[in-house]
Amino acid sequence: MNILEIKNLVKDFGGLRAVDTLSLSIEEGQILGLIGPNGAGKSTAFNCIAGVYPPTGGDIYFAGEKINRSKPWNLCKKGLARTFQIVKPFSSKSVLYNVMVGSFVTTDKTSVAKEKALNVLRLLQFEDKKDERAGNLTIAERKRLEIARALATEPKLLLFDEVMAGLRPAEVDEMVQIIQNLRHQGITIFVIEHIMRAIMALSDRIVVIHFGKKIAEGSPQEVASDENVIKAYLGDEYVVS
Amino acid sequence: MKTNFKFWGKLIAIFAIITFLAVLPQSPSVWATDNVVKVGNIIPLSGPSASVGQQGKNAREMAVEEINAAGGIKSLGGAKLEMVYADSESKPEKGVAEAERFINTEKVNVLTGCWNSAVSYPTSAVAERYGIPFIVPVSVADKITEQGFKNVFRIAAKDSWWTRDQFAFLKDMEKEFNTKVEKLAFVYENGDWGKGFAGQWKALAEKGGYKVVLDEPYPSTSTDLSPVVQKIKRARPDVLMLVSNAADAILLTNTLAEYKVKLKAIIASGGGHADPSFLKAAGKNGQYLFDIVEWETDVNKPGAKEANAKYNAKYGSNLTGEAVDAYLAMYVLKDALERAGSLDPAKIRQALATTNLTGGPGMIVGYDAVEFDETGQNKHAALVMVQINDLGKGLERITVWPKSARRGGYKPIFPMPKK
Amino acid sequence: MIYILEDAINGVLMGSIYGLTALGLTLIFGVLKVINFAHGSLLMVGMYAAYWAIILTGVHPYVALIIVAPVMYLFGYYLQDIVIKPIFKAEKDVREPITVIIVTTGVWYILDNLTLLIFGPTYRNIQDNPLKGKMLEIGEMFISVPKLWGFVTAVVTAAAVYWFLQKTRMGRAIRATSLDREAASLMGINQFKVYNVAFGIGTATAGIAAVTLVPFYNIFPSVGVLFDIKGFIIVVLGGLGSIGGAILGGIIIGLIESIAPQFMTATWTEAIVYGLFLVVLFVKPSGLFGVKYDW
Amino acid sequence: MTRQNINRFALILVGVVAFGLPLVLRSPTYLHILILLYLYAYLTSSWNLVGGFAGVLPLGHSAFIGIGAYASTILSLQYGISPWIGMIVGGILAAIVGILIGFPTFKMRGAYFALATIAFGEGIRVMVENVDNLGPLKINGPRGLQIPPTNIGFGNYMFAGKEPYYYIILVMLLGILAITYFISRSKLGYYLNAGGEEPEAAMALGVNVARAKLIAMAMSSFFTALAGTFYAQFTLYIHPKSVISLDFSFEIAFIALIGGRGSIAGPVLGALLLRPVSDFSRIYFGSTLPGLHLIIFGTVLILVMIFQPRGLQEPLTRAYNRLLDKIFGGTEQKEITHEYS
Repeated sequence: MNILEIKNLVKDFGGLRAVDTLSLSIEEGQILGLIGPNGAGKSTAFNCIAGVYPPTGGDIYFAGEKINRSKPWNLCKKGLARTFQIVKPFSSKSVLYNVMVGSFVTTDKTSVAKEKALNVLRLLQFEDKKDERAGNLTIAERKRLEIARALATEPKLLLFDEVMAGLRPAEVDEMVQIIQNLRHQGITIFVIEHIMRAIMALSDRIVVIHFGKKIAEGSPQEVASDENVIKAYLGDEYVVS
Repeated sequence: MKTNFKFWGKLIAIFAIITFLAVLPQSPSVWATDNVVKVGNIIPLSGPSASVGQQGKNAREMAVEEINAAGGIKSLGGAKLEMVYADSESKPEKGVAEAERFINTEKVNVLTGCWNSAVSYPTSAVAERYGIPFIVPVSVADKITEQGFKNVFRIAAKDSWWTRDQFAFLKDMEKEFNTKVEKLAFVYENGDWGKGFAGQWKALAEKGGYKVVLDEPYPSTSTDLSPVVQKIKRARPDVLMLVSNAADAILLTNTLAEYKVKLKAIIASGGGHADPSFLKAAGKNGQYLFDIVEWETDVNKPGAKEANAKYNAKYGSNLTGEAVDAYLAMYVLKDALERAGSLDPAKIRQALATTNLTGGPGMIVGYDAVEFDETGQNKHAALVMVQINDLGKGLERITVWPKSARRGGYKPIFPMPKK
Repeated sequence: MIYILEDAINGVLMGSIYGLTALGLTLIFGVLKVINFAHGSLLMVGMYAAYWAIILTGVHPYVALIIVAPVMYLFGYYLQDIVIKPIFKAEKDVREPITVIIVTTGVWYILDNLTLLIFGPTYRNIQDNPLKGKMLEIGEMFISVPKLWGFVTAVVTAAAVYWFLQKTRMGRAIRATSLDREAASLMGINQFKVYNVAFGIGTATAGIAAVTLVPFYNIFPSVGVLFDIKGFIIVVLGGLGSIGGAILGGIIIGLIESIAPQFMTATWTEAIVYGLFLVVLFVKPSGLFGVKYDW
Repeated sequence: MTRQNINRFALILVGVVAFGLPLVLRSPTYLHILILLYLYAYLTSSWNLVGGFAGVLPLGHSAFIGIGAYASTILSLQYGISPWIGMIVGGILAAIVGILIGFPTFKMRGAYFALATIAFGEGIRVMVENVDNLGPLKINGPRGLQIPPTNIGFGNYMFAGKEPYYYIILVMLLGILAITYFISRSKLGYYLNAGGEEPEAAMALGVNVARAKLIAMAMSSFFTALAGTFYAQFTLYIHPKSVISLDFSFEIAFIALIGGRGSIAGPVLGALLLRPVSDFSRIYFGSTLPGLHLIIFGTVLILVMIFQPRGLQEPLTRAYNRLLDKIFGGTEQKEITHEYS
């Protein structure tokens, strides 16, 4: 069953078309990677799915339900969680506080929320930092906090928006490990990533978009050898980071 | 779950400090001796009414210096009057707080104040509750003495008398100069004071058979009054009646002159028009304006000229009606204390209630006696009308009404000549 | 009809002066991202400066600009440097530090009451000045000459500030800082120096506005408060940060104040102004003219 | 005795002192000052529900004081309804107005929100000043309403002495502190803090930020209005310029900011510092050097903001902890500040 299905998604900003008739779907339990050169419309597509922008055209289905104009908080309650490319921690609060905000989605009780948050932190091996002020964390830790918060909402589908950008290679490996663990928990993951090495290792399937349009789809190997993709990245002199 | 108790810890510190602060000043802050009568004065010393508050303070100071220099209160063994002042900032709650403090902490024997009617109401209620006599030199709203209080004594006239006299004056002028006045315009600050006057004007105008062509409140915080002046001009009234605070009185007068508004007369209601700044800041534009006041420097009373000269030398401006009321209030108090011969508030109250002051240095007002009716209102308080004019020595305020009080040889200018 | 025209002219003239009083507010907001609650007090200080400059030297009120504008510039420059800068340093990771609002309010209390202590509560104006009470009479119509001067000054000042921001090196630095504080400081612009200058210019325009008011207005310690809230409303109507918008916003307020009282009591115009203000905030928070920054 | 115990013990002590104070403190003046202090602490705590938690700067809260004061006063003067009931009516009315005004304003950012609330407060004042009668209700425009001090009795919310007022406002203050305490540890508190700090992130985590803020606004305006009734019954006179004034709104916000907004103790601390500064400087300098007390007030504001931009509760907490460290040799683990402190 497809947990997420996008049909002919269009998003215009003024006269500019950021996403152009994009269709894709994710099966439950899969990891789907979305790649494309800078400005290809990846984040815009993400934001449409997460309810930040209303789509100009097309339909989005989540677990069979149409969610075109749902608000972000309602989507979150339905089981769709996301992280932000530019991390947005609640800086003045502790790590545990940050995560508890997420775990309140499934409970109204503070004590329960706290238990759940601690479980998530344990899962991410982040428990030792639970009392640290979020504003004092390193970049890698903040990325991990983003994931922890999203995870605390007990999602069925997680949208990861460049959770590895800015990390050192060792940290990237660690993050790949974390994401794979999550998949073993049964969570479906949709990930935007710039770091090719990571996304190739992670994804079951990869969708490539360019100027808002899908130009390729398939297994990592298929995509890597696709002519259009190579052209999009290299031919147009885009640098792969 | 381990609760965070730090918050509670903080609370402790807080309440500890409260206790400390509250208990600390319990020790007597002033050395109360038997030979002192403490007078608490609540007046606006900062904020929008600071100017008038300062005059009231000056006048009180002058009177008290005189009284003390002359041997204080003889029936109390030469007790001196000791003044304490508080700034109300023109805010009722501050006035109430200060009254409480004066009565309970400073242990004052008498209270005076508060100029702003809005401050005087709730403050007089405090005085009433504690049974402390409360002398109101000036706060015009009728209801201050109509609350059924036993301890409130007002020296100045109340607003229904002010408006009554303004209309009586107008009628007399019409007769004296054989000029018909038909159309009136009322323009007043949108506050307790202005609204109170306007309400009574309306009734009086109806009774007097005048036509009201404009009834316009304006916010006293206006930065531009030319729209209001335009309205006056277009309504073509014969006589314009005003209630204004200082800044707007000046602005209004200047703007009226700029737009060459033709009027037979302008009748103002003291306040801003009586402020010492007014003559200086309005200058020639204020000429021929009529104003109602309780007192004027040219009043024909022994001691008045000397008192004014002394005041002017001391504080750099002439005595105003408000200041004279404050000055007189101190002498009324002195008289009552002499007769009471005691600091017991009930005795002082009793003495005040039976006041019949007809002479002495304080009686520089235009009327002949101070005597309070059962509401605490000074029965004899009377008002005079003055005209601003230049008799060759610069602009001055000249008493013109009632005719008996008119400055010798002066003939009022009515209607106003075209400038 | 002639009445409406007359009122409209007065509204435009007075409104442009309101706009001029708010010009510094909008400039300071544009750069520092802070509402300066002390702006009315700065206007008041400017009025006292102008008053004394004119009284002591006996010059034409507008000649006093030569003294008042630079003095006010320095006053604003050092006020920002000494009092406000430390807060920015303490709160450098906050985008729009609310604490600065409190500090400017503190400055407002101090300036107003210091003036009360020094000069007393007296109301002053300048009796012998060539502009006082001058009116242009065109048929039945009256137009105030000092307000006309104020109008011209407002337009010239706004244009001059605009030119300064567009054409000078410092002006460009100010613009860069207002668009992106971090980027500007990366490019070697001293953020705090820019703040000082912007605050100085904002204060100088308050001084210029003070000079336009002095020929026909009263001077007293709490006069600034009367213009304070008006200023807030004007800058929001015109778009916070927009220089042309400040003048236009001022004119709108001036027109309402001038025309509306002919149809209702003057006290209701205040209500209309607040109503319009709230509507604009709700419907079009970027201001009536939709330009966030026009410089 | 452990540190927790001493905190608990001290808390009880504070309670005993607060409730016992009127028995020791015979001077009504100081009771009066304390009542006003508690009133401001209460108002600021109510304000804090929006201004502290939700991360915005409302500067028009005196409008709600006005709504509460006018509602209960009109009902009791004209219809003889007990102010206790009027107080609830006023509170509900204020909550409705709060929601109506919050609906559009919460979309705004920082400066705009502050300006919008100023305009709202001033707008309400202008309306009240311009209206003498609202239908059958006598508002009396700028002249205000006076409550005759004749019907003394609990049911009439009117007392001869200060002590009953003292206990009423003390209970109200403790009530709002307890409510703040529980909210801060509840889902709503977490949601408000999150939404105030990073609205986008909060929304993605399932927080309906606007709704949370509206709930907070409704509560804040409700509780603020209750204090309006208290104010009216305490001073027995209300008029637009004193009840619905910008000064009032500003002072509430300043107390919170000086004390430390978004904290439970902050408003109390702020009131404790600023009220005496303003009261005592007015008492000692108000008559000799007019305006000096406001200069002092302004200077205190500036100094606190420069040296403690987060408010005074942070350094005081630290000092308190250090004191306890000294007493207990610092053996116990440092308290953790992840919770709402």
